[in-house]
Amino acid sequence: MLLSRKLTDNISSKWMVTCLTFCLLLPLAIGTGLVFKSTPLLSEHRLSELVFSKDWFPSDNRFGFWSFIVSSVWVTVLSLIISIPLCLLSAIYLTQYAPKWFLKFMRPVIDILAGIPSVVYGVWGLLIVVPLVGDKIAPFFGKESLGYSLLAGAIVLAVMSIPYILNMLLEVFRQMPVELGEASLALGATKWETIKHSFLRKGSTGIISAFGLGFSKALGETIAVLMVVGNVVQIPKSMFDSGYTLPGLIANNYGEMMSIPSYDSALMFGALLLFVIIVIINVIFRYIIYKSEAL
Amino acid sequence: GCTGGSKEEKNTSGSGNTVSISFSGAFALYPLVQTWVTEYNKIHPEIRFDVQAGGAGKGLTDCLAGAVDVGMFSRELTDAENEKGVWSLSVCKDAVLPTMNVKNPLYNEVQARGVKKEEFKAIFVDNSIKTWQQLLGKGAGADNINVYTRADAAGAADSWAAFFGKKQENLKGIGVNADPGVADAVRKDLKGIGYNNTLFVFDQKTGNKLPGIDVVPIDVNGNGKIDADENFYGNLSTFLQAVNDGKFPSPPARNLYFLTKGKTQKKELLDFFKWVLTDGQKFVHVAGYVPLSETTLTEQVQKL
Amino acid sequence: MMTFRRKYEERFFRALSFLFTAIIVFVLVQIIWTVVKKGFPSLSWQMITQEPKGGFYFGKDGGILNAIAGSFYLAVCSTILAFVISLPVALFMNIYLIRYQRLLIGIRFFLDVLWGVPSIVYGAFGFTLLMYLGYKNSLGAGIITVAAMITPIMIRAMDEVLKTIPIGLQEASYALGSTKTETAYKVFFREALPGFATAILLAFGRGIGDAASVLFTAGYTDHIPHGFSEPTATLPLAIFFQLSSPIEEVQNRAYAAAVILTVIVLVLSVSARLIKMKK
Amino acid sequence: MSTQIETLLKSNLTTTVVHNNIPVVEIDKVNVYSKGHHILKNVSTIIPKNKITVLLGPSGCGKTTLLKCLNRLTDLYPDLKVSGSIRIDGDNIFDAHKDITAIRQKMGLLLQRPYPLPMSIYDNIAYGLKLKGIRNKKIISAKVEKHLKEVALWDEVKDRLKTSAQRLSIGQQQRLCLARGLAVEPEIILADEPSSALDPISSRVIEEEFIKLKSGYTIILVTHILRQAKRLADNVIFMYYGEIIESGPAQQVFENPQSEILKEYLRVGH
Amino acid sequence: MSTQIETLLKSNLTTTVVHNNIPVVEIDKVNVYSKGHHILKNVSTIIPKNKITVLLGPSGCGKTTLLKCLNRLTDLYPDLKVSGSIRIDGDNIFDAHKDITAIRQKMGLLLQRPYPLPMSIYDNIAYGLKLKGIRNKKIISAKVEKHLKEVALWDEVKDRLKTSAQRLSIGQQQRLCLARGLAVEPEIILADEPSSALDPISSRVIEEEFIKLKSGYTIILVTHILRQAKRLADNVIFMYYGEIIESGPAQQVFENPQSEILKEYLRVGH
Ligand SMILES: Nc1ncnc2c1ncn2[C@@H]1O[C@H](COP(=O)(O)OP(=O)(O)OP(=O)(O)O)[C@@H](O)[C@H]1O
Ligand SMILES: Nc1ncnc2c1ncn2[C@@H]1O[C@H](COP(=O)(O)OP(=O)(O)OP(=O)(O)O)[C@@H](O)[C@H]1O
Ligand SMILES: [Mg+2]
Ligand SMILES: [Mg+2]
Ligand SMILES: O=P([O-])([O-])[O-]
Repeated sequence: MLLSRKLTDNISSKWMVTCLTFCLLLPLAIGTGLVFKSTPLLSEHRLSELVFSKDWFPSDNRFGFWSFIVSSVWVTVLSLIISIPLCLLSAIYLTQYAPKWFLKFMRPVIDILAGIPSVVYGVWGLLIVVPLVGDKIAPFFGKESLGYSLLAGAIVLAVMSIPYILNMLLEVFRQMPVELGEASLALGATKWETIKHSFLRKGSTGIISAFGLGFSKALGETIAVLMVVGNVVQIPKSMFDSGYTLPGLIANNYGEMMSIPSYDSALMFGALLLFVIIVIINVIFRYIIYKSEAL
Repeated sequence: GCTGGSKEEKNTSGSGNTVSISFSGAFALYPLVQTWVTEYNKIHPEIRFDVQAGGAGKGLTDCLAGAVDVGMFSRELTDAENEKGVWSLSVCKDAVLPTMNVKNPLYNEVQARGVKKEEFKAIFVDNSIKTWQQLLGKGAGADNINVYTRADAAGAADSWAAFFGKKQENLKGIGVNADPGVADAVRKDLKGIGYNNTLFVFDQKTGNKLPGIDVVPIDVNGNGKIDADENFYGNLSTFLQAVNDGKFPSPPARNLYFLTKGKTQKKELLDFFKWVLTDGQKFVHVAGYVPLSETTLTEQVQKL
Repeated sequence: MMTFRRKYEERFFRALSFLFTAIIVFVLVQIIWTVVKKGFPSLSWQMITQEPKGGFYFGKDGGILNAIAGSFYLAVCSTILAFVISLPVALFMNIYLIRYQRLLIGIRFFLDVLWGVPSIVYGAFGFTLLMYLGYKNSLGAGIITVAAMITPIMIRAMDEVLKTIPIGLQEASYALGSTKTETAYKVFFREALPGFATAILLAFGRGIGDAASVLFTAGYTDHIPHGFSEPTATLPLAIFFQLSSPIEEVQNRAYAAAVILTVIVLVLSVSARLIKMKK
Repeated sequence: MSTQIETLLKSNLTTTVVHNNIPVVEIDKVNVYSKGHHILKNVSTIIPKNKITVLLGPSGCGKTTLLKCLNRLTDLYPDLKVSGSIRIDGDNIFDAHKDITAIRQKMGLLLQRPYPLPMSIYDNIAYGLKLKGIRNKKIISAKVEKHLKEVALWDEVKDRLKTSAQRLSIGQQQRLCLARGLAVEPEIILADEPSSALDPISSRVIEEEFIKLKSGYTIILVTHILRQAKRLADNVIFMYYGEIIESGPAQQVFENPQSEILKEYLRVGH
Repeated sequence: MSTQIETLLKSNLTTTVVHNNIPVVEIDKVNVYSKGHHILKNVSTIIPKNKITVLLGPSGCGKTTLLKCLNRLTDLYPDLKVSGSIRIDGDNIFDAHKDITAIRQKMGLLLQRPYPLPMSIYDNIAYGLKLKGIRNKKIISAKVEKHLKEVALWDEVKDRLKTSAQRLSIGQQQRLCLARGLAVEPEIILADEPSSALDPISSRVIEEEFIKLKSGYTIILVTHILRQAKRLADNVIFMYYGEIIESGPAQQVFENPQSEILKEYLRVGH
């Protein structure tokens, strides 16, 4: 073998390992950093009190994160309930049923939406979604709402995560080997049956990870949500109530962290909570993926 | 006290390099600082200013972290903050105003009657007044008062809470992002009530009130109606005059500050501060703020 | 023969998927339309060719060239940086580690966690690091933060693409005596190229559109940065600040800035796809 | 309709199928192009019912493409342009409004490159059964066993029915796909080199299966093994560079080849 | 080393390779497991230099797995556990620190299922040449043409060399992959059913190619076509359910089969 080829192989694999190590160390570094930063708070308060109390009075040194956790989970889950069926079925439509030009037209549109800053989504939410929820959807369910609500946040979030989830799903379906389609269709399966039994199965890991990533993205999204969700520290009772998400808490108060003792530590603890939720969710999704791959 | 600045000056003037000064902080100060730096650049083109808004708190954090030279700040410093070694310079005043929707069916009643400080507290902090009926008595409808507050940590919110001796975290209501957010929310909600920085209530160019919202007059003397000398909300200049004269309570009127991490040694910066307190004050009024009184000004100049 | 149920199941899902696509298209087009409608009247040549002049923030002369250039530098540099890290990692996972499925599960887990870390946390983390190292807000700091944020996005998107490449292709390449590197860059890279374009665009979009991470690290300025150590303006922040202005003209300019951002992304997206088609 | 066939038969000189066979598939002037490349050139022929028609021809001559046309799998390739008509029991399958799924279920195509679906071995076969509406678990189990035995795969896989089908050896995959295709019981079987990856013993099992099936089904078989063709064929179609060169009853074609190329083909393949 | 071989030869009763052949590949007690499934059972044999060794056996008996072991492609499958040793020119390829790429370049494996690389037809062949360090465009062009002609594919593709190889017919893909594999000029050629998708005429071209190559190369060939085996084989190895049942010089194995199963195999395959 040529020496130069060997050398290239050697250098390139070293570089690969370096990059990988770096990527693996980063979450560890972030995690440790956050734990380190929140130790002052943890040494003053009991963990269970921080997580499960709903009293939030930083100046009185009372930090209860429960309302934020509940709101965050509400908004995220609601947004996924909206975006999962939308994205999955439209990815199917675009790749399997729609004419080619339509998919071609959609791709730049999706790219644009991935590039629009979240502030703009927030403004769109204020202009369209908040009144829609307040004036149409809430009365339809017999509820009263000002529109600044978990549902409004969830709708905005769902729309924001569409470009990410949809793009990944399109890629999953695009990579499906033609032969797989041929094999199933040749048996007399309808197109939908082919999709349902073969494509969804073959692409299951990709699809599940797209949703896992969508979940993370929704959970961590900050500015757009805080513009429409009402930011009231309370345990929401329905999706028409206002809520206050963890990222919103950090973004809104990050600047204030020097002014109240333990506040910076509390905000970092909020970030840590987010981080932990994301880790837990990913463990769950990884487990599902592992199970579905293990066939 | 310009010791140590001379060395830096030599460096910069010798090589003909520009000096850069960066700001970060309160939205309330952002437009005024923009005006100041543009005006100042006309006489000192060698200085490069970078100005960034982000809320009062961010200004403090950035400045303490050394990420910027100057923090723009729009409320009083707390003890905890003072302990961190911030040096502050007050540069002008403005005020936070309670607001309501002009199309509110009870608009005239509210304007004639005004709202007392305790009543505001009951609405914004204690949540003991929940409906317009509870506020105005029998004749009014039983509709809820929809309270809007700032979601982001803001000088405006803190100054409004300081009116009742409280903090931003004690304010109830739907949290909305940034000043225009609160203004828009009230503008859209007939039964809404909120508070805003001066420039989001009055049009800076015409001096008239911006469409859709109006001030909820404060019944300062608590006699149950708005007297002639309590009614200074007609236009921007009468209002600014009232703030200047102390007729409008403080807080919610407040000082706006420049912060540095310890007293700065940078000569160019000190020069700029001096200009702000002297020649720069003439732009304050134009931009919709209240200039500092003569005595405060001399006090501040002496700090430099 | 086809049973009744099968036939109608097919029709039902076809119709449903069409309906859902229509909803998505409607919402997407509406957002773009809202932005364009509000921003277009304020759009002018001046806006994209000039830096802000005195009074720009009160509705007078000037433009947002500072933010356009800043965003462009920031997004391009961080995308390149992220690509240089992502490509080897994604290829490494799917070629070198193919035998170690358990390890891969672990790595993907780490990457997913990284993906999920909110940009605000990246911003805060970057800021803390910056403080610790004693640097000021600057283009360089912004680039590093944004690159760290978009790298996992890119790797995971690339990984999804590479995972679907049949093992037979890898066998075929080795059977010819290719090294792993050659298999990676000559065979896998080619096969996955269209998918990579999407991954890069996705990451670029996130990089150019994210405000939370640059808010803490890149600073803001009315000038075009001339080096990595200078602060830089970015479009999302320009939009954010202008939206916070009391003056309506200035708020409308925020939409105009959003239109400009939209056009930049559109141009990139279309040209990337054109290049891909030529191939 | 019968007059139509009559004219068709006359119009096409090479089509000399024995008349007492009822045609089920009538292929009329089918052309397939791909970006200027003419893959099928004016192909017309008739496939008779309950017979085995063997499609012969050198590699790359268009056999697979023709079978894919019959099943309209050509739809999956955007750059293939197809013209002409193919009638199955009188229905033109290229009619835009035809229910293509029903047609495909009638015509089972056994692909040349076996492609197990991404499921277990068991489910690969159960899949086709479920498509036919069979839900009863017991019946499915029984049928899976039956069909796996038919293709002589049962013994090799019976203790790992629930493992992924994509781990099988190529020959095993081929037999699995065959079993899967037969499980849906199509009326017309299009088999594209169904024993190319099989050893002689397994091949024989498959051949016998085809002979058994003949009475109930119509079979089109592509094969490169001349001996197999001779053992199975009732009719033979010989293709060359996208054209049908010769066709007719097996005996006639094998014993009396007209064209030079077919003669050479028969000589070498022997 | 020769004593080592001597003992090996004695230790393994089934290995009766003619002594005057120099062995290049010595396979010693190779076992392959996959989750409890024993795929290769204690396989030991010797492949002599400059001969064609034909590997026979029913589908699923482990032929492909054995070839993949020789090339260490088993590394790609996490659930395969391989033990034993394979020596090529004396080097054990399972040594952890062996440069596997160099070994693979020495041993060209022609896969059973042809996989064109995602490039044009031309580049598929040029790829292998470039790996060998050939940079000169003219030489590459000439070699591409030469190798495509060797596998009788040149005429069919010469006017679309720059189009994607993945659009070729299966038989064309198989020939392309063959040409690609030969272009790297490995010392040992492992050919896994290289003509399974080919018509008799193309098959013959390939066979002649192998015979030509024999003098310079060592060839291991898997085939299901008994006539082809007889035409080509110098030595024969017969496998059954993961074991080597019989092996030896072609004549001896074909004319004097010992085991019942091989007798049956030869009878049916005829
Ligand atoms: N990666 C794998 N995991 C599990 N089992 C495998 C794997 N590869 C092959 N097998 C099993 O090992 C046995 C031998 O497979 P192999 O592919 O070697 O057969 P073969 O002799 O090449 O057959 P064919 O002639 O059909 O190609 C088969 O039973 C197959 O199912
Ligand atoms: N999708 C396609 N796009 C372009 N050309 C194609 C396509 N499919 C097939 N071809 C070309 O059409 C010709 C016929 O291909 P086909 O697969 O029908 O051959 P075949 O007779 O089945 O050969 P084999 O015996 O090798 O499988 C070949 O030259 C092939 O390259
Ligand atoms: Mg074919
Ligand atoms: Mg095999
Ligand atoms: O000036 P503020 O943005 O802090 O209200």
